[in-house]
Amino acid sequence: MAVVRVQAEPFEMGAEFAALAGGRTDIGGVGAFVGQVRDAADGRRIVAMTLEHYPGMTERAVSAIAAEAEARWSLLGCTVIHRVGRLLPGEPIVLVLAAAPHRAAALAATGFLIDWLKTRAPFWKKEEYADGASAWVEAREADDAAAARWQQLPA
Amino acid sequence: MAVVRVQAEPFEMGAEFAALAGGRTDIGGVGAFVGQVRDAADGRRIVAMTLEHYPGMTERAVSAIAAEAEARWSLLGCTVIHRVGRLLPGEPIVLVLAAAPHRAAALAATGFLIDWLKTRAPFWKKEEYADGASAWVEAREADDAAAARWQQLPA
Amino acid sequence: MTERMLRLLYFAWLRERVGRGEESLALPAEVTTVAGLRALLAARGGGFAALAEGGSVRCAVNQDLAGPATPIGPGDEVAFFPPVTGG
Amino acid sequence: MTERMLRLLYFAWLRERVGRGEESLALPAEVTTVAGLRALLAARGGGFAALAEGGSVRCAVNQDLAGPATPIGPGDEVAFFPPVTGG
Repeated sequence: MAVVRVQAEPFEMGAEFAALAGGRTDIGGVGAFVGQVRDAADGRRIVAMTLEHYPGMTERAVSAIAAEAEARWSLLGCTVIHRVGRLLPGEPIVLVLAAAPHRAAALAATGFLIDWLKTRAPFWKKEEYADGASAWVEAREADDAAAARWQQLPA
Repeated sequence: MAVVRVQAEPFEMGAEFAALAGGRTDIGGVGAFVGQVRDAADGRRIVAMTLEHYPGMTERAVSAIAAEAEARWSLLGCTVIHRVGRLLPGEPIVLVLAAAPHRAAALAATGFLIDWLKTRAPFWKKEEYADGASAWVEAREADDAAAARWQQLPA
Repeated sequence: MTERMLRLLYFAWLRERVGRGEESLALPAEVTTVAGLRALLAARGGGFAALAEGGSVRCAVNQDLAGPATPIGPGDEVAFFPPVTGG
Repeated sequence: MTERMLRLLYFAWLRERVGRGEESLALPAEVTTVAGLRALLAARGGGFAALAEGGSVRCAVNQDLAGPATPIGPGDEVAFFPPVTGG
């Protein structure tokens, strides 16, 4: 069963890694991804990022994505933690961990999880700029293309 | 500059992640991979794994691989830690971290680093089995194929 | 006649444009699908025009993504929102 | 005549088969490449036969991977080892 959490609080990479894989003798490889708030986008200085979500649906959607990854790659476990609320540059937004007997599955599942999270889970980002303005981040075609890669069966 | 270490001691995923990416406002994504000792291979029970290496050349080879990754994907930093000596099932063997402005580069560089480490860095694994026998792990064609993917220019 | 009540939710810039995060709606008998509900709401004009079929706004019925033909009925929770941008 | 000394290193199963991790070798004048050195060592027979050109054993000269034509000379560190299996 995947560990799925949607929370305002920061997460600890080391603790989550240990909870998933620490000392487990059946796991050969763990893939991971952490997304962080950057201080600039498209040349504008960002002072904060607010993540809105759809409580209830979010956990459902993320759990469904994690279950899909576990089934596709026969994972030995995975963890998805996504933060919500107002975050500052340098703060972590999202953590994905995927554990498998071998590295190919662990790394592929990690890419799948973050690509699908970005296109199928109900989160929305709003950026605040140094000049006091703010704007909702627009969905990127590159994210849709990345997610579409996984429509095919895994290699 | 990449952080490269070859050591007998365990590493701490959380501490290495924080040292690379903690609070950095230019990093948008960090990819990671950890390899662990499994307790079985090809149906044989493994009680320990010993990693031999070529002191001097190892650090050179790993640093060259890390520099290649940093150049190919314009990384904002990467960390490669590879353990040597006798390890027990469940212990971590190798850690790779790759930080970039965006996730695609971070994840691709992570895959590249572990694939090239497995085929270009002078480490050799010897497995000890439950029946007292031991054997050197043979190089796998699948690892060569995985490494060969990266001969092409990155997407 | 019993009122057929729906719970509507709006998120992100759509929430800001329609000036509310949620509302209760008495569903007219002839509205039975997401497409029908979109037309009903878009006809309000203003920020609601973004709900018209063919725009970028997505819909979920009872927390599952829904297409134009997805049926809706009394007690359903129907959410409208822009394309997602998390991760 | 000055002796032309090489430092030789062996790793993993090759180290076990040749029964040593390293040795010093006085290089004959006619041996100037990795291919020549492989032939010289393989001719010792026993575990050294694995060093013959065309086998799986790899070579590094002064800690860089080397092919058959790579030149070798006095003072070089030449290592032989099986395909790597780390990671």
